[in-house]
Amino acid sequence: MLNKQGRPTQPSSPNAGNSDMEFETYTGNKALELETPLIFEQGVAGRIGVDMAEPKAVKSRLGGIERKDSIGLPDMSEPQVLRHFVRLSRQNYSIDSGFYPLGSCTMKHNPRINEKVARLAGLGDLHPLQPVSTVQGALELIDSLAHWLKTITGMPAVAMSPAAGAHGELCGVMAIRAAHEAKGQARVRILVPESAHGTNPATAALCGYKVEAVPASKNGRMDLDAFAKKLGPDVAGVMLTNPNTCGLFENDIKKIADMIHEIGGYFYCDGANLNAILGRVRPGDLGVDAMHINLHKTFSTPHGGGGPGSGPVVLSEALAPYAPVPIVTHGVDGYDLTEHVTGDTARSFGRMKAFHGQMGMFIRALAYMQSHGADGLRQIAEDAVLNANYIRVGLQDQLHSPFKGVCMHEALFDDGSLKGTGVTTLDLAKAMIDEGFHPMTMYFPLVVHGAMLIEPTESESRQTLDQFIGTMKHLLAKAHANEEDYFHGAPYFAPRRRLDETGAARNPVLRWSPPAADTSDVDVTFSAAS
Amino acid sequence: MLNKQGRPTQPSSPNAGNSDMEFETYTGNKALELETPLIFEQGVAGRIGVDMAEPKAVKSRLGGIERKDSIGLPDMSEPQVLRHFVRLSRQNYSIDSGFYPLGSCTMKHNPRINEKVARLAGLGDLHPLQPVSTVQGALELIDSLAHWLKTITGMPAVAMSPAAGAHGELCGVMAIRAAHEAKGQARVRILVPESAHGTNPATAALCGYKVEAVPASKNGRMDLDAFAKKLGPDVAGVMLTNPNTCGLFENDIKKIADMIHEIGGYFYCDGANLNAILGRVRPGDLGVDAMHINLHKTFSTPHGGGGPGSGPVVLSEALAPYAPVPIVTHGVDGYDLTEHVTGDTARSFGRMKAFHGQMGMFIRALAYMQSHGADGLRQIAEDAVLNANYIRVGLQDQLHSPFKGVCMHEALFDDGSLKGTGVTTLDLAKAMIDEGFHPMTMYFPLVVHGAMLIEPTESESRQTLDQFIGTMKHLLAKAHANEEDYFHGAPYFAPRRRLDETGAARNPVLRWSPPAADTSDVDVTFSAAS
Amino acid sequence: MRYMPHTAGERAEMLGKIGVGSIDDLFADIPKEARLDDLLKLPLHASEMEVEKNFRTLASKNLSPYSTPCFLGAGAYQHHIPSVADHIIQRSEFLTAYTPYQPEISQGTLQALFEFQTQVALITGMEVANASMYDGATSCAESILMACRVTRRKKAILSGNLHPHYRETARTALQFTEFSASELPPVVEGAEAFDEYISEEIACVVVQNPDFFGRLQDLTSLAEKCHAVGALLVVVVNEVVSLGAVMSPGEMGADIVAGEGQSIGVPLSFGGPYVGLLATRQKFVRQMPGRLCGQTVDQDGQRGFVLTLSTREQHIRREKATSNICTNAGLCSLAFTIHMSLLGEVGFTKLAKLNHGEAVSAAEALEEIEGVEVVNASFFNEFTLRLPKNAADVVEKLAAKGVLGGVPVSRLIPDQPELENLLLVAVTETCSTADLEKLVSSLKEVL
Amino acid sequence: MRYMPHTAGERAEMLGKIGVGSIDDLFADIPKEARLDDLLKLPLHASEMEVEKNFRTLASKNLSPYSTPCFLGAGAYQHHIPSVADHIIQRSEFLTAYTPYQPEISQGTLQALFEFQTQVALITGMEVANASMYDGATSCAESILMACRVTRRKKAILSGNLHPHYRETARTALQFTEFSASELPPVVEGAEAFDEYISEEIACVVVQNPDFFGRLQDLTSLAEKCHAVGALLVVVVNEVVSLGAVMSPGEMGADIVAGEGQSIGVPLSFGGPYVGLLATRQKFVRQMPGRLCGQTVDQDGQRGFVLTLSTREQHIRREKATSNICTNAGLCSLAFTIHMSLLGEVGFTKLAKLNHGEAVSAAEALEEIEGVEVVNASFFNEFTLRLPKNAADVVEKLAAKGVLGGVPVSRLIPDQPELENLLLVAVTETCSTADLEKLVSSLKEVL
Ligand SMILES: Cc1ncc(COP(=O)(O)O)c(C=O)c1O
Ligand SMILES: Cc1ncc(COP(=O)(O)O)c(C=O)c1O
Repeated sequence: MLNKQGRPTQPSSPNAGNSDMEFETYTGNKALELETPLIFEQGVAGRIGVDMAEPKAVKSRLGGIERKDSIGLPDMSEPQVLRHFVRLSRQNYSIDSGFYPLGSCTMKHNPRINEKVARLAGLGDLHPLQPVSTVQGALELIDSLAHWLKTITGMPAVAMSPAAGAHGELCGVMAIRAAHEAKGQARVRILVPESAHGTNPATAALCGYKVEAVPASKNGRMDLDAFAKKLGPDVAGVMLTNPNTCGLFENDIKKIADMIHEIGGYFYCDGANLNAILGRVRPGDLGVDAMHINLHKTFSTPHGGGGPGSGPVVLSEALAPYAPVPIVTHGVDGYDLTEHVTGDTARSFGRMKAFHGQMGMFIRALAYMQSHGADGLRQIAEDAVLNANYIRVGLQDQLHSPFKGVCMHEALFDDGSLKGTGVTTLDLAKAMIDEGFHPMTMYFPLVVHGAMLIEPTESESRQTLDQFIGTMKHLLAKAHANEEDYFHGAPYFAPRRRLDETGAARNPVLRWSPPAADTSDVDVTFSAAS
Repeated sequence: MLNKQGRPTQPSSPNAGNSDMEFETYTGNKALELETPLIFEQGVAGRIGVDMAEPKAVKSRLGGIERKDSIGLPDMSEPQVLRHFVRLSRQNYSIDSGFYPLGSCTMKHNPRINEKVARLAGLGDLHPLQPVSTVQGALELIDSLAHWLKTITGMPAVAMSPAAGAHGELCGVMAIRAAHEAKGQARVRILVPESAHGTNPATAALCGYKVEAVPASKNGRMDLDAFAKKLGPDVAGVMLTNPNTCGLFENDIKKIADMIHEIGGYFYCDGANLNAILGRVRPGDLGVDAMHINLHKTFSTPHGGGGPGSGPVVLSEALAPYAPVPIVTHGVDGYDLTEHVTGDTARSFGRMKAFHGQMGMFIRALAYMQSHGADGLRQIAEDAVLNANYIRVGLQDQLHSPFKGVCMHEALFDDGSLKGTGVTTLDLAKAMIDEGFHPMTMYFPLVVHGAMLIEPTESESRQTLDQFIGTMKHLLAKAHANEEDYFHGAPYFAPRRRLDETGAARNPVLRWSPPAADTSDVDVTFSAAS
Repeated sequence: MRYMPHTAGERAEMLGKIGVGSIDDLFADIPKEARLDDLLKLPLHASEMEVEKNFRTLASKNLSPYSTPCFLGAGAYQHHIPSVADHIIQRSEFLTAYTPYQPEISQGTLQALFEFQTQVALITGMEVANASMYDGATSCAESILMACRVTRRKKAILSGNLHPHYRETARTALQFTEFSASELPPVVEGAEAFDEYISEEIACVVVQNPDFFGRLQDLTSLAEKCHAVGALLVVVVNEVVSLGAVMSPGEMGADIVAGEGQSIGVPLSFGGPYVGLLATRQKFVRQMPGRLCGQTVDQDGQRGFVLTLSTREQHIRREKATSNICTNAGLCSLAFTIHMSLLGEVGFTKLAKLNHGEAVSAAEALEEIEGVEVVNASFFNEFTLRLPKNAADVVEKLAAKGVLGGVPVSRLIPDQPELENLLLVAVTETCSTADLEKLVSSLKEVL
Repeated sequence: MRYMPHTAGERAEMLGKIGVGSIDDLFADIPKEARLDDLLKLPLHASEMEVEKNFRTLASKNLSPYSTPCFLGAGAYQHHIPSVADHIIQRSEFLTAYTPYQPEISQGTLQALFEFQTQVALITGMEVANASMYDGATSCAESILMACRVTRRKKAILSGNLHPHYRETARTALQFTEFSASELPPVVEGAEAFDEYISEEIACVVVQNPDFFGRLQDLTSLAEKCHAVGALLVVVVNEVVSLGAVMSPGEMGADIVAGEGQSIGVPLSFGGPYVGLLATRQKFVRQMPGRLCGQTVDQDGQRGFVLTLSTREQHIRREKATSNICTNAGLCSLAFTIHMSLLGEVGFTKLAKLNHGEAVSAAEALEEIEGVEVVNASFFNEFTLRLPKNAADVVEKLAAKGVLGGVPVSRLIPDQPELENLLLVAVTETCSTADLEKLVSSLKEVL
């Protein structure tokens, strides 16, 4: 609904507008919007934030390389540090505070019970190199998560160690290359749709492959004919995202699988969008040879402002032998770990990181799966797709869809309907910020102009979707009412207005330096604060 | 420092000020400032936020009073509830986010380790009626907290069960009355300084005493002559706060103790301000007979938006026999609990609440004490007093102090320096809100006009104090520059402008009622939100 | 010390600005002879690591009911607390905020209080509720004082089956006032004889439902009898989950409801802090103790909330206040509100059914045991067993087997031979089938 | 299901609005033959209470290093994590935020990243650092690829005393690229012979300090040798606490530092998630992998932070990107930043001294044992013991006694008889005197 009273949500004043100075605050704070300087601007030498015992007086055995000069870290007390980071946190948007419809990112509810169990003594505090006899519960946990993942995807094997989706891609494509090499084949090309996420081509390149882009068809799927034309004996495989980054299910996927298998290639499926099909279809039934699963998307391990994630990779019989170590096995007296490339793992392509994988994420993902169960997992897919289509239909008269018909978990629009308004996809996004929404994914996928990719996820209520749709309609009407200046100025209420990203890249200031050395134009208004 | 660029901290716009509508948002949200309706406006019948097993099908043994009609609670999912309360929390100020100089409240740093240990299995989950053989650690904990409290105050006994300061006052004054009655004396009056906190007279009244107010002297202490005049054989005791609510140490305190003892009365000391004297002087050495300790002030158990607290009461030999049950004792095989008034506790005046006291607060307070130790406790008093005097001196040219000279843990000013500006203590406080500070305690104590009671506590850094002083100077200059309209309109940036408290009291709406029934003027703009 | 920011250098500079030579000059008002020169005889400051170790050691000396079958109740109940509730109450803005006296920057706490008051009013079937009291026992005592003020009468009648701690707390609170209470004796079987006591002198009758022994009763006629003589009926509820399954006190005619809210969102924590509920009729609101949150609008016409009707309270009314309470159970009431929001109508009523179902099947299993008898005909999730032996001894023996089997009535009502074999057994959703089997088998062994 | 808000009624209404008859219509694109009609063969949804129980059961099957003497290291170290760090990373706004691509509402994450980058640059003695990699091993592998890009050369030299997992990770990462690495054999005593390998073909030499066996070395001359032939020196640090006590890699001439940051703020968590550090010289920044946060100003001229130089990254550069990394170790880097902020200069250097002191006295106590020898002359908080018996067997026997006595070298470098009796022993501030005594006595018993 519209704010009936037509109240200004800007601060009004006895004599509003007649002077900016009216509203200046001395501190630069605005009530609950509190600034905090860099820690390096807050330290006072000699303060301490951690008490500890006095070091024993021993004869140094540091081999004569004792540190002589000081490091330059600021000294702060515990309350200062706590307040600093609490203030910083308040400058962030989050899924806990609002709707976060970032297409392809699956920003869904992060249950707190998962955080709690990840911190249980006996789980969160285990050392990775304890004797296996002392970590049977941990190995059982990994094994049972593997079972859930294999059952959900219908695949026979899974490599648990990859640290994120892109790392999982590396794992899958390395397995593909290892398999070809085992057959003595040196294939050089990998086919990747234009709509693919940047990690796909980047991964293929890291495996020494030449990347060939396959265009999209008018209906937003991979162009089959173009694909067929590019196939050949030197093609190692295809990396296809399904549902794809246009939010559409690749309905020819089985044919695609057959075609790539026919020429002896492998089918890598980017599983970032697995959320849309949980319990409705298993990639294993579609001819997939390898697929990473972003536990931090589909299985809700918190994104943490950029990570950490976890990207287990399910593998077909053909690729399973090449999986990286370590591997959890069932030994005679309980679970065991194979940590080296020998014997049964002789064909393994190697090791992807130190230790056994992202255990902290495994715990959360398994708790999430147990909470949902077979019934809940299927409901996830259904509600995620239901919500996306609800938005698609709710906005179809205002926003232009490049591709018609039903979508899966995310609704894709282009900027066609903004033509002539002087308002861009970016402008619209910045205005959404003031309305209390996180913007949708923008300008991705690259195959549509000014893309807006909206993924609501199953976590959101109908009321939230209705408010979002209403807001978008309101803003689009505003855009068509020649209020483009409003959009160019947005956001107005965020902790910062639009930032100079060009300047940041032209003259990169990537760290704080002592004022003397610091040449950049820094606002030190608040350096006395908190 | 002053915001050099002279930047408006209000949102500026391409054509600022020429229209309020410019800045209206559709949702009523302002970027990170997110509204959330009442839960009762968000529920949809049939949603669930807690999964549980299916109830067993049994023959009801509810004695024929099964609930028939529905309750009217809203149904919500877990993510909705989480987001609702996260949004609400963001509308609060807190000690973690900024300076909270509330005189008499001792808003200091609340360490997180205290929260952690309070939740340890084996502490936070104990049932109060487990056999004592299964809670030896809990009883040891209470006993050791008692030891710290007695050592710090120099008193021989302590009653642990009172739930807060006022409850502790009740405990102390009841002990006083019980002691008098044991002597067959029916004394009827209790003397309380005018500057006392409201709980003091209210407590005395609950014990059936007539309260007589003693005026303050010109130097902010209790007027000794007036006190002497009121003394008599029917006086049960005096309730004196020390350091007092003007932030001053009652330097005649020993004389006062002697005078009250002379007439056979007892000395109740309100210990709310104990923070100022930790390790510097022990109330037991000043003639005190009873004193409550607000663990949620001096020993930093979080105030929690209003509670819970804990108010153990230290007692002199004279009053100790009248202490309430339960009492932790040292039995033959370990610790024991005396829960009833019998035998050794025959003279106990009774029981103040169910079970044994605020264990959750005991844990936090003891952790806080152990973290500080004897050295840290004394440092608390010294830094708290240092900070208060730093503010007193820092503002002495701008704000009028009713009483001259050194203060203890809090600096008291009156509104003398605001005379003629049209700006009141309240106006000044509301302007501080926009600057990112929580206002000081206002209009208390009652003995000075337009009181401003500023208690910085030992937790605050010098930078924070300097920023606070600078801000106050800036605002006072503004007040003297005839900008009273600005002050009357403040706050401008808070989640709400000034609220109509008169209206709230005249037509009390103390609960949500279904819209039909709801006659009050409610803004339902956001009832579709989140 | 990690909690205090000043360095020695800063302290010296600040003393200089203040214009004194040393920190001692700031403590000059303290009588010389009382000043402490040396440190207190206590340990020196400890690192976080040491402190955590100390408390782990203390915890290890207790038997955690979480990790062992637990059937303890008698006014404090083990329930599962959703992780969201504990997470939210640890949010800085809730945990470390003061009482919301500055409403412009306290709407979070205030709106939550308004929601709490509404939830309490709804489940108790009353018109209004306050923002919390210390606990159920103090809420009960305050209710009696309130009833006396409302009726301008001086005498209260306390049911013999009111929780003993509540009776003692009321007795203690009343002893020095102009008011008094006559206490009926406990009645394990059969009805209490209130009638003879109910008269025009009576301010209120205080009765608990379910009562101390777990029994449920329809209080409608008792309410009518009270009202007939102008007295109020005060109903005490210390297992609020029961309100999801049984008629609310309001429905039965209660004028004041005093409750213990611990079961919803608040950990057992060895007995505190808990959250006292107090609900009543709108017309009595000005005689209510404790804080009240009310709805209003701000300068821009936006809905907002404030603490209101404070002319009842000590900081305004001083000795004439309705109570001396100041700090209450704020954060516990927030935990209650969050847990109750998660439950909602569906969850709260289901939780109640679940508890009753578990309790009934437990009662059936225990009745099977030779010589064991369930005393009360009706109950919610707690009932009284008559054992062939001294209940306190039995409980000790069970504890030795790692079972917290119940609360012996004698722990709360000592020195009454006829009650010595009675055991209170509470069964909530946290008790598994295995827990029950362990109780049954252990009980058989020790009897 | 508690996590999903829709009711059956809402679902039906929404389908109506969408204009389809049933949910199945929205999945029509799935090939018929592949559609699942039945539920997956997995358990049904579980309550929070059940889930918590399940994980407590799993946890009970492990031996928690927290509750037992633990001397395990070898790339992951037990340190005390201040409660503030774990509290802050659980703040909704940090925990549940995405990568800060919208800087106006992500300044919290961005400023913290800028502080992280600065802290890492300072402790490593380098000019710039990125916003984190997955872990130390992947950071090491990325450093080699980066060195090859910077030098336009194809060959790297890996020290034999580089952590075996790091070597294997690098080997794996390089195997399908145009680059390669020659690996030197482990050298338990004496210096490694790098000279013969260093030539104009070499892109970089990769060396760890302290090395896998715990030994510390001055790398200055090695750096000079590398620079003399236009090669880079990559220094790996997997116990960052050591940087509080010893010369920084930068001081010794390192060009790239690849580190594991777990020791600061990140729990052991059975090996992950951890936080990879990557620092280098400003001039190499455009060849760096991973995200970078930079300082800028907003439209009003206020300082602010943004992700920058993204033309290096996959989402812009695709197959030409410096790396394929996207999601990194965000929250772990925040924990690192908080813990490091609490430590500061005073605390970080003191913590390092404390660790070294504990380790030295432990070494002295262990050397006393008949037949036990400390192999390496220099070390920080971890050293290698030569035992008279197979180290893996000894460790098992110690575990049986409830002591996690160390990591047998053979666990990471198998099938090398001459290494079979070597045991890595790490000693941090978490090891008490009692812990050490228990290790010494137990070791005596099992040897
Ligand atoms: C379609 C797609 N593929 C791959 C990735 C990379 O996954 P990660 O960020 O976990 O490395 C993403 C993540 O944004 C994605 O959306
Ligand atoms: C001087 C003084 N006395 C007594 C009290 C009452 O303490 P409590 O709020 O813990 O009941 C307070 C608290 O504000 C106070 O400041």
